Amino acid sequence: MAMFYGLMIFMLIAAIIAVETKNLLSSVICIGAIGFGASLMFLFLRAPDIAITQIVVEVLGLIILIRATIARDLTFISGDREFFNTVVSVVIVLVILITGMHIFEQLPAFGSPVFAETAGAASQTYISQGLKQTGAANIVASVILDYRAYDTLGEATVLFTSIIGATVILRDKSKKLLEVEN
Amino acid sequence: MKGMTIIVKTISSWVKVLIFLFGIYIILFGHLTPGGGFAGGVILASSYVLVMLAFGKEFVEENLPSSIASKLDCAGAFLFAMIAILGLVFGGTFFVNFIYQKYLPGEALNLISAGTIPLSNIAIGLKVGASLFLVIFTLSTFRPKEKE
Amino acid sequence: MNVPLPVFVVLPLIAAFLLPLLGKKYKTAATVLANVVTILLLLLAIGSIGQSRVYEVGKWPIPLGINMVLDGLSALLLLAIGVVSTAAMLFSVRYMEQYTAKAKFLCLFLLMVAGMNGVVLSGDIFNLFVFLEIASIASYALVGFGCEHEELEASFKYMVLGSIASMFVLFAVALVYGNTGTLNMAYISEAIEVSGLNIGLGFALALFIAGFSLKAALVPFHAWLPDAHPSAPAPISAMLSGVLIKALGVYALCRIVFNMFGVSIQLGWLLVTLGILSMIVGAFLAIGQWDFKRLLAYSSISQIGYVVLGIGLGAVILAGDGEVATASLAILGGLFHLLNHAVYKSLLFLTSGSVQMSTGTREMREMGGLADKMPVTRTTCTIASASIAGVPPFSGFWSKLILVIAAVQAGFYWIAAVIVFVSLCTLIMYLKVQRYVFLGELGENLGEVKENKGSMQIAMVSLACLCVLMGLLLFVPGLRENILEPAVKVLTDGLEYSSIVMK
Amino acid sequence: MLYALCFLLFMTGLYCAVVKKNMVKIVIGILVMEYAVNLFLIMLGYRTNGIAPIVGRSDLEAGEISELFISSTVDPLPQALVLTAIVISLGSLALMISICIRTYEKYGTFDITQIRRLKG
Repeated sequence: MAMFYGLMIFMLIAAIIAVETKNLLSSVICIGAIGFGASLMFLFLRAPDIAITQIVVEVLGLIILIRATIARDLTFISGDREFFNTVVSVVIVLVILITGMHIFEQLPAFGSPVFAETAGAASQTYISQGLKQTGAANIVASVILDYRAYDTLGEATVLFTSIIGATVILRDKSKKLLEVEN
Repeated sequence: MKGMTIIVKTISSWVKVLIFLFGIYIILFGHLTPGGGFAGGVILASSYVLVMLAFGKEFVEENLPSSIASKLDCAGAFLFAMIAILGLVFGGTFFVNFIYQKYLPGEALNLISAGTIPLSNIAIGLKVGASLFLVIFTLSTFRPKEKE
Repeated sequence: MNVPLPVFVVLPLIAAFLLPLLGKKYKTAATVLANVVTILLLLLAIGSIGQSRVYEVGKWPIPLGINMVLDGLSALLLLAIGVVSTAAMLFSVRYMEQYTAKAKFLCLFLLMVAGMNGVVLSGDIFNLFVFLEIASIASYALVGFGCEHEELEASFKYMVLGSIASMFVLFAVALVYGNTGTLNMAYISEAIEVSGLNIGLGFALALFIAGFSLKAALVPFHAWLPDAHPSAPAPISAMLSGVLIKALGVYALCRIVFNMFGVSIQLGWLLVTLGILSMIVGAFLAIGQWDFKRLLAYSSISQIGYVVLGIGLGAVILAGDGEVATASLAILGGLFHLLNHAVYKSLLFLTSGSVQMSTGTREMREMGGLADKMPVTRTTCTIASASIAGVPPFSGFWSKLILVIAAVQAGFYWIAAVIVFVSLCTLIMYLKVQRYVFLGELGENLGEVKENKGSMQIAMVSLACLCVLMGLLLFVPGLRENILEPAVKVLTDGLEYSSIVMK
Repeated sequence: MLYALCFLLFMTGLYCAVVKKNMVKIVIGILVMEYAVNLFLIMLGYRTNGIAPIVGRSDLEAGEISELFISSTVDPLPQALVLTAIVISLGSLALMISICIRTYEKYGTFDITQIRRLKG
């Protein structure tokens, strides 16, 4: 348990530094720290698939982010937006935060997942029947590629969409002269 | 950019093969061990990113032009959708795991178990690898035009 | 026609995957393919009217797998998406000639359609989130398609707010899963009925409402819309205003509130408040605009307010043990207005695109006197304006009338007054459009202006015909019973949704 | 308490996204929100002394899955959801950064208070 708290607090501190630091590059590096912390956390939470994916995605994500920050004249844009907007936003965030602190009381305690207590939950079947029904020993693989394969199609499409979108946004010329007909 | 020093180039030409093989392993054994198409695909992409960093963009552009990467991207996505449609054709429903349910019941813990799951992993690995390579390539070759 | 439901999603997806492969060489083939797909989808949507089916993807019984649900409400939205996307696609055949990378445009367009169809048909809450992301990400990229200053700024703003909305929705999905242990909407609604609304679920509901209101651009959350919709290319503006905010915002909101959590009086009043705020603020801001498309965008906020008002009014009456008939009438008004707005707002955006393409500007003060130069655009724009402003024989009048009658029947006279008042504001703003764009003296530098021909004309004229005929939907008996009333019934049935889905 | 810390992380991201005026900072805020939701989902499925949801040969007893495995595996469903969510966040990150870079090229700054052409 202490390990979880330690990691969680480490990530929170990294997040606060990432938010508040003036240097964009250190901010990006802090994001990397959160990502690797999250990856470790996933590993300790017995989710090796997620840990692997998180760590490789983190590496590529950092490359993408650093691409945006280096080779720019980093005129340190610090500080916040207009005073009034900032105050309103901070108040809203605080209100959500304070109301939100109680929402976890009704959840099952950490360490006893909800599916174990719900009769007929899908996860029970995945665990007990997954190997027999799909033939995959990795139950997460059987969920994402068989039981919920339709989600995965959507997910692959999201990636496809954003890649097409990125190439569209970064294309050289966007408009051409329309040849006049008739 | 002509790439980095000879030491980096030599080492990365070896390491890239290892990374690539590791990516393929992760993809193929995705239904048995942790990993799968997404993680493997990202690893495949990162092996090319390594090459790009070490050897420069021109080298990569010669070996894997972005037009081909784009086609691979589409092909991967298309293959995955085809697996869904084959499920409709052979199993009567979209995404039914027709291979496992019809032809290979009971096989477990083998490389060719689990019917369409490894096939889907391969399709996704191809798609993810190609598309992530493509996006990093596009981002790094984008050069802002000179200010007018 | 009993096609399997995933066809609605997989067909545009496969076409989108193939389009970049066709590339530059086969541009005509790509255009034809995209148009064929949208027309096919429209036909399939017409064929699915009046049906009610559940499809279990991958043959896994729920809750193991994901199910797709086609009921009256989904069929209504599918129809709207089909109509608007067909017209916008046809319009873009010629309009998009002024941009590069047309194949990618068509690809993103089809992905957006696939995402919306997926949202509308999904019976699984996480699946709904995934398809919401597809449609949203495609729309972020399409808003920035022009890659000019304004487009990029609008796209960034839209993307930030849209991503925050998506994160809200995802967090709410996580909370719902943590509380109920399932992701299927029917099972969730059953579990909530048993356990009651505890604080975690209440917070999840609040997050859902905030997230979907952001997507629907209801008033406190509307900041992105007046930038994003005008900046997009005209066919995309038509899609965004016509169906995207409805499929991702209003539809999802209805589904969550009515069928998953169940209505309550407070929730109903919340929706009514959001609706009235959107109506008034949107209308006031729209009147002051001089940018043609920006005016239309603000008017969209105002009109989406009508839809939410109707639905919220229905919720208030339903939860307050009022008469179901009155509640049905209010919801009918809202949903009919949704369909109407999809048709005439997309038509208005298409005409604005036509004007912009010919004159090269969106500034209304620089226009004027285009009535003789562009007769088709002018006529279609007048029809749509009359319809949106609620001039009697057109459909917009009937939907507003229904809303007024429902409000009066339920005893909320002030709501009826607000509806009439905003309707007058709408009339003023569209008189302004007519006056400054089409009537008056010919603006400077506009001597060479020509009418746009070909596919753009066909799209505008067919939508205008539809606009005129929409009123029939209410009065021809077979149509109303098959299109509108099943949709209303889905909402008034409320939590019975779960038993219908589970059989 | 762990859940609450997660929520605090989420709100830190939200604060960053709504208050900061550097475009990259806003993107970073959204990323932090994504991490928080992913962590929250995985935490929901955790079991004390649980094991990963992967069947090994030692978990089989005469072809059947052992009771021990069934009673101590963590929830596989949130893991599947998070896998999807991670990839979605990577995709939207790529698109957001593309828009940022292109905007930087046009305006020469990341400061959104200076990127103000749209009004009204």
